[in-house]
Amino acid sequence: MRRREIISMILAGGHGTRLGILTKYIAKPAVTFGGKYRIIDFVLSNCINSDIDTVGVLTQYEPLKLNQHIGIGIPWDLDRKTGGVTILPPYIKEGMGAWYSGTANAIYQNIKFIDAYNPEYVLILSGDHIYKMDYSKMLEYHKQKSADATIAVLEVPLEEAHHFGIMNTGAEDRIVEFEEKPKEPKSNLASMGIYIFNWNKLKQVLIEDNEYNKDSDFGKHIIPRMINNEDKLYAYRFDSYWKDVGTIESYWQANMELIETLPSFNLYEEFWKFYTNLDHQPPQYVGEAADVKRSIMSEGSEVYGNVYSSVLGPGVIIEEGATVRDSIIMAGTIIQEGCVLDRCIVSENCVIGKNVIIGEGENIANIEKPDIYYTGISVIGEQTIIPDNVWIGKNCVVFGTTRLSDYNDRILESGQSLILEGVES
Amino acid sequence: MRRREIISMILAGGHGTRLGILTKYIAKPAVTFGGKYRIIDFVLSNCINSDIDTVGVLTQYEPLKLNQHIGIGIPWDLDRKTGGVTILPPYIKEGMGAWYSGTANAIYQNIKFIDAYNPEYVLILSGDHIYKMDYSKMLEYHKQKSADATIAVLEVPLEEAHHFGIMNTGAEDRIVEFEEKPKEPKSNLASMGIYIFNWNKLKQVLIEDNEYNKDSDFGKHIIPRMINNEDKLYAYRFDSYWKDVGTIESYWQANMELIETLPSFNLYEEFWKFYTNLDHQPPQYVGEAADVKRSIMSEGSEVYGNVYSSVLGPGVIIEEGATVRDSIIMAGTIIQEGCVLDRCIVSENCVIGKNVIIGEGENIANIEKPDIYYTGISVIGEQTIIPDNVWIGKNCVVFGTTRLSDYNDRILESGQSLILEGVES
Amino acid sequence: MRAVGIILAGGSNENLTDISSNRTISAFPVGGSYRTIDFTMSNMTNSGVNKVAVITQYSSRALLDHLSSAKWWDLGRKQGGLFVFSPYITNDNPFGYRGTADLIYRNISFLKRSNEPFVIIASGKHVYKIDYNDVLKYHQEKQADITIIYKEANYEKASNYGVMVLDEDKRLIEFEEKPLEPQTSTISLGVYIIQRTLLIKLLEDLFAENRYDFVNDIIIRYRKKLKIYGYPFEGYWRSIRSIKSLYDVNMDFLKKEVRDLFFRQYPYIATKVKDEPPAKFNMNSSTKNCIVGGGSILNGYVEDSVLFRKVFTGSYSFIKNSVVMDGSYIGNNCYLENVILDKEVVVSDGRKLIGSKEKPIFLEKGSVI
Amino acid sequence: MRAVGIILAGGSNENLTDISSNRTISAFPVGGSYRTIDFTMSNMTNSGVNKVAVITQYSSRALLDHLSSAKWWDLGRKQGGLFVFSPYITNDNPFGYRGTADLIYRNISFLKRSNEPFVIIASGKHVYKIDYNDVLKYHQEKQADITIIYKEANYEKASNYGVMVLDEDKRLIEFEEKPLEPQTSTISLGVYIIQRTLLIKLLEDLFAENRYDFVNDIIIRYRKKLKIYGYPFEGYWRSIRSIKSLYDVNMDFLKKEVRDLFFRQYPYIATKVKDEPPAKFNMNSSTKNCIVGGGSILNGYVEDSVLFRKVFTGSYSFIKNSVVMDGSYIGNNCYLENVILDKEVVVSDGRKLIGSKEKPIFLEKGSVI
Repeated sequence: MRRREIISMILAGGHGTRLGILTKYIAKPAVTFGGKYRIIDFVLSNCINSDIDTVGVLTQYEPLKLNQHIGIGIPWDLDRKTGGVTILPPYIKEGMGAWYSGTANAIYQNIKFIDAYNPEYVLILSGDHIYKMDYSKMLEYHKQKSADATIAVLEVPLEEAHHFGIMNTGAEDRIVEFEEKPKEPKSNLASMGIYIFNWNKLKQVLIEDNEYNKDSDFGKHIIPRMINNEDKLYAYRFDSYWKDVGTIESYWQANMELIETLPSFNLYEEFWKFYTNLDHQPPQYVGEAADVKRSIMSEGSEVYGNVYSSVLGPGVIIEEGATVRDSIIMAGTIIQEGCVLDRCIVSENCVIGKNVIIGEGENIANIEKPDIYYTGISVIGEQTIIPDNVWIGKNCVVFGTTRLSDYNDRILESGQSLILEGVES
Repeated sequence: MRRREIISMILAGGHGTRLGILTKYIAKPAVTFGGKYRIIDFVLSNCINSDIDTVGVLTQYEPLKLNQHIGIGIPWDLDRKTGGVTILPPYIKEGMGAWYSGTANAIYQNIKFIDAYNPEYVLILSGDHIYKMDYSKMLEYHKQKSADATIAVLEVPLEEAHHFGIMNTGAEDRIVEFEEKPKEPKSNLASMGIYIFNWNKLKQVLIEDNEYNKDSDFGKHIIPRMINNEDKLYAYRFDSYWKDVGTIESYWQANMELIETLPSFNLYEEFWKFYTNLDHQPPQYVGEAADVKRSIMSEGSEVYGNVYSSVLGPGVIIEEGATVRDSIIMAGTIIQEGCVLDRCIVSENCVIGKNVIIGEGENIANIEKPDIYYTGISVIGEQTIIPDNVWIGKNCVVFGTTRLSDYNDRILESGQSLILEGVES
Repeated sequence: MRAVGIILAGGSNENLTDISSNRTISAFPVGGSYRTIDFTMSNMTNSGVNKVAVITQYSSRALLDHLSSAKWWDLGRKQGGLFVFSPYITNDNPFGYRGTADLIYRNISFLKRSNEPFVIIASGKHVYKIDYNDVLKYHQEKQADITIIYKEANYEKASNYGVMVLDEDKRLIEFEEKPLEPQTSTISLGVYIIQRTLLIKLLEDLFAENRYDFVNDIIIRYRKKLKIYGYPFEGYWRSIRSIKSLYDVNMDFLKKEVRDLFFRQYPYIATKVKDEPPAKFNMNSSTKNCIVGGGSILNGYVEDSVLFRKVFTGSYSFIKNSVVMDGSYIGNNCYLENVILDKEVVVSDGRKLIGSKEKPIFLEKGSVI
Repeated sequence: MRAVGIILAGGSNENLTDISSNRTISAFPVGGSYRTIDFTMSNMTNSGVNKVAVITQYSSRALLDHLSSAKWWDLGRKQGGLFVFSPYITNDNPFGYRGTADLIYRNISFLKRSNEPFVIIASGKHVYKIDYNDVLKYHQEKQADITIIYKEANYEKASNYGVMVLDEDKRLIEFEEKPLEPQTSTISLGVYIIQRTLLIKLLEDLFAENRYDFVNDIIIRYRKKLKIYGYPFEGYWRSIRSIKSLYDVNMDFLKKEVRDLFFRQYPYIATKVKDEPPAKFNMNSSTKNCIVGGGSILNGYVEDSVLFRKVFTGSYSFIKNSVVMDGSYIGNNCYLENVILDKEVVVSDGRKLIGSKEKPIFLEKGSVI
């Protein structure tokens, strides 16, 4: 097998519970973003754009959609005879099975996979983040510093630093201390969860740490252990767009940023393309009576109504007389005649019946999950059907093949949830 | 996604414990066979030769080698944009993880995967068997019979029928009863573990059975349930070569059959090729002083010594003055000068030191595992190193980087085991 | 599918009659996202044909680029699923183009090495959707030697095509290529099904007699000797032969029934993936009855037009009844009506271009005005 | 790797001098499992070059078949990693072969569309192993315009090659193609590294002056104007030009050091996978100092020979000092010495063929005797 200088391991196993119904049946990295993409497309594209052609994707939670999406890696030019992209779920070893119990534990369980490529460096990434980064420059920095590990960091406002893992650095940005969500942060350098390690060093630390921590985690265990060992860890400063779309609000916000005339995250740059798996790609159509402004439309979507400040996924249909505003409509969803949607997220393959109104009313936080749905956004889960003439308020969640009888007098008040179980496929 | 008429699901999760050290770190379907192949190559090749281009491989036990071997499916022309080969390990659904607990349970857990192709028929195969079969003919038979399920059967000698799952059939080979290893068999039609089901029917039965049997198995639960439901099940008679290489002796025997002048299982037929993943494929070389008779040699193997009635894997080297007889030497192993090997299985990437003798002495069954090693065959596990001038008897097992000090006076008596743990890679 | 496919993607007589472009018709953009050849390629693969030879006479670089990876049609096989044959020169074969049959004859080893019993021969310049399995079934039911797909056309248009006279059983009686006075309005679509071994034999016989044309030397010459049948096709079908027909076919995609046929009804048309981001409609843009390809950024007004991928329109520009191909840039305050911009055309600020529906203005690839 | 590769896989002067075969040398079998071009292809991909153009003049079907899938060299990319350019005819370019530089010039768009700063130009008829990264590093250290890989040869042989005179710094002073009286024994291996933009400029200048030959019109003509350096290569290197050299190169693989270099030392030579089962040695066979390819079945005696894949030898047949290519069949009681059987030759029972080492008997592909 051909040796690789560097291979990349993407942690894509997270459940993403703060995304509520959006991650009910799919892993967070597989959630769509920006119309036609899925969240993991951004790191996968960063890898191939940085000339890294060997990528492991560590999954364990609802990986079906992720597997289908990645396939054999054709969209990212990662379909290779050796290397390319490999999905790495947990497995049974010598009669004993083990789920991944922590970020570092997931890498620990795949030591053999990495060893097969005998790489000098390993790049650890998270499958949850939206950004553009040339990892080859970070690798250059890592080599220049003769580092054992290099961690990408973002300067955050000091008053927000307590939300992050903070790197305290000494001379030449050498990391001297790591604090997870410190109450009194000493620095504003937040870890982006992007690490380059010398593989031999990391392997040794992983084996060592596994003796003590069965749920070994990079932030909690590996980095502190290495600092303690006086290994050479450096911070690599990054100062461009980077988003962890971890909540409903931040997910919605990041999508909305794409429709600005000059977006802070630009998808349209020829020299740093993002790739995705989209088989069928007819063009977009805008009808005779349509009005589309400040919006982006993906392949095969058709608008016959009004769309303002919204993001439409592939194959979406907005029928005549419908109005969609400040919303995200995902792949394959149909919004029928006369609907009015305001600040909504409608997942894939839904059908919203005629004259349905969603997102009007008082801003009452969701009663069951007030920590998830409270910023006024109503969320419709995938493959949901909503009957004609229904009125749905703010911070609502709807999921399943709903019928008129599921609604109280055709109304779902703000903050209410309507989740029908057992309608998986 | 393009709809498929039939897709195939290969059960490749078995541990294969009766193959002893051969399956210590690799799943049984990944064990090499016939020199250059791995056991799963035979069903994978049967699939593509039968024009089935969508295959799921269900794994859970030590799948690393299997994953590496299958890769993106290039050798079998199964690298497709849609369809092709997909590895299907267990995964976490809605916060709950579940290993595959039975053959049917494994399919049950992958209903969504199958549904995505919306197939009319599903072919269930085992990844453990060696045979040539045109599944398209079996499908034709299944359609002709308008069956709900068709099960391939082999006529076995009645006196051996009690080792098998036996199908009792009525008119036109309709299955009326299934008995697992019956003490008093009523028929000699043994199930080969090859099933075609109408997918809609199977899906319904799987969901039903899951209510009662969390370890749902085709033979134990699904087939009896369907017979009970008066579904139409038919036996499809197969009368060609078929082997379950489940034990050390049957594995050795099946390999030896390949070297006959007219083997009962013929690898050399142009119209039914077997495919495998072999990257590096230089030709074989036979040296000046060598003697090779009644043997097969795989790509890149070199013989400078004597090889009689043996099977050599890719890259094997038999040095000058060494004699190998009635043995299987797997990929990458080196047999140094002056060795004498008789009825041995030497796994991949071993180094057998100079003048080592293996397989002489009394036929004493292995003391620790007499049910596995008792037919005189000694087995050397993968990546094992044996020092110079050692003498090893019959029914021995050796594994690990052994040193002279591990042997008692340079000798490992017949029936002894020498297994050094913790030398994984 | 028990057939291999041959797509004739451009002979010397197959350039657009009214422009001097080196690009073969098969490579021309159609319907906002596709190239002409995608329709026949997808018809083949959607019918389960998994070995296709594309034979080109003038091997335009655009076509070769488009076919440079077989992945998009899922024809990437170990031993090749998509074969692109350009003419080549050997000592035995120093000739240029001599006819459609000659093109196939030169690649006869492709046919000889196949096992499939049938061959589907089609053109790369047609826009339609068909399941060739239906035609093959018909071919076998009729026990035909050759089956030709035909369509009833307007009588006036028939003289541009091969015109067929069929008997009651749909067996071919007469065939005339571009007749001055057509006997019928039954036109051949230039798509044939034929037994592989019969085709090999016919080609070898032809070559021995120095004959090279498929229509004249096989269909017409053998019309009585062989059992040639017609298979009626009734759906949407267009052949691209001129700037006008290129314009008209593109405009057809503004009709819902055409879009639904190709974009929404399974099976779909596959094409080379371009990885463009979503189309972007900025604040002051206005778009009515338009196709807009991925990666486009719109600031102006567009009506009744087909915009391909990565088109940019500036503020206060007005585009109507036009076809704008990939990567074209239209500045501010422009006015375009009944215009075709080929790929990567730049229209500077303030330009005005007005053609007619009958004679749209055509700007060649890369023009800057 | 910051370079694209161009492999010249056969011009009109590149057929084996002593047989009338249509196959280009690049497609000839070497070493039991490979085709000649595999060595240069693998050198490219093993050096990290991931965009390679193979340019053929006479596009032999064997070569096209061999390259029909880019998978074996892991060059299958979305937008193409392996490009095979055969000559094609356009209105602008009705010519046949005019020279090596012309071959490249005709495909100049490949160079123009690339971003890599360097180009490696190599021949498809050489057998050797090299890491082009070392050459590229040297090229940059010397700040060379062009670097030519060279080797010290036997003085007698030098007159068959391009002979170079280098100064102390290894800069090229003189270059003579196949000189009658070579000034040195420093021979060019016909492998060049050059800046991509410089190559484009040189080719365009040449074409404007109706010049078409890489060696005469670039290397020799510009030897003073450009900084051209030599890079010394010291390993095993052979060029296949005749039946005799084809025979000799194959026989070289019976030497342990040659086998070890290509078969055992990383990185390996890749080739199209053939999926043959293991070689089978039956009861009464005897094999001494032989290469035997997969799928072969041996019943007879073989000594000091190279047998490719799927060779069958009958009982009591004796083969010595011979090269037997893929799929050949040798019956019972035959005697072959100093013979080359091309692919799929059938030798009937009892035949006797004896050539000499200097002039081995050559039987063309598919012969039956």
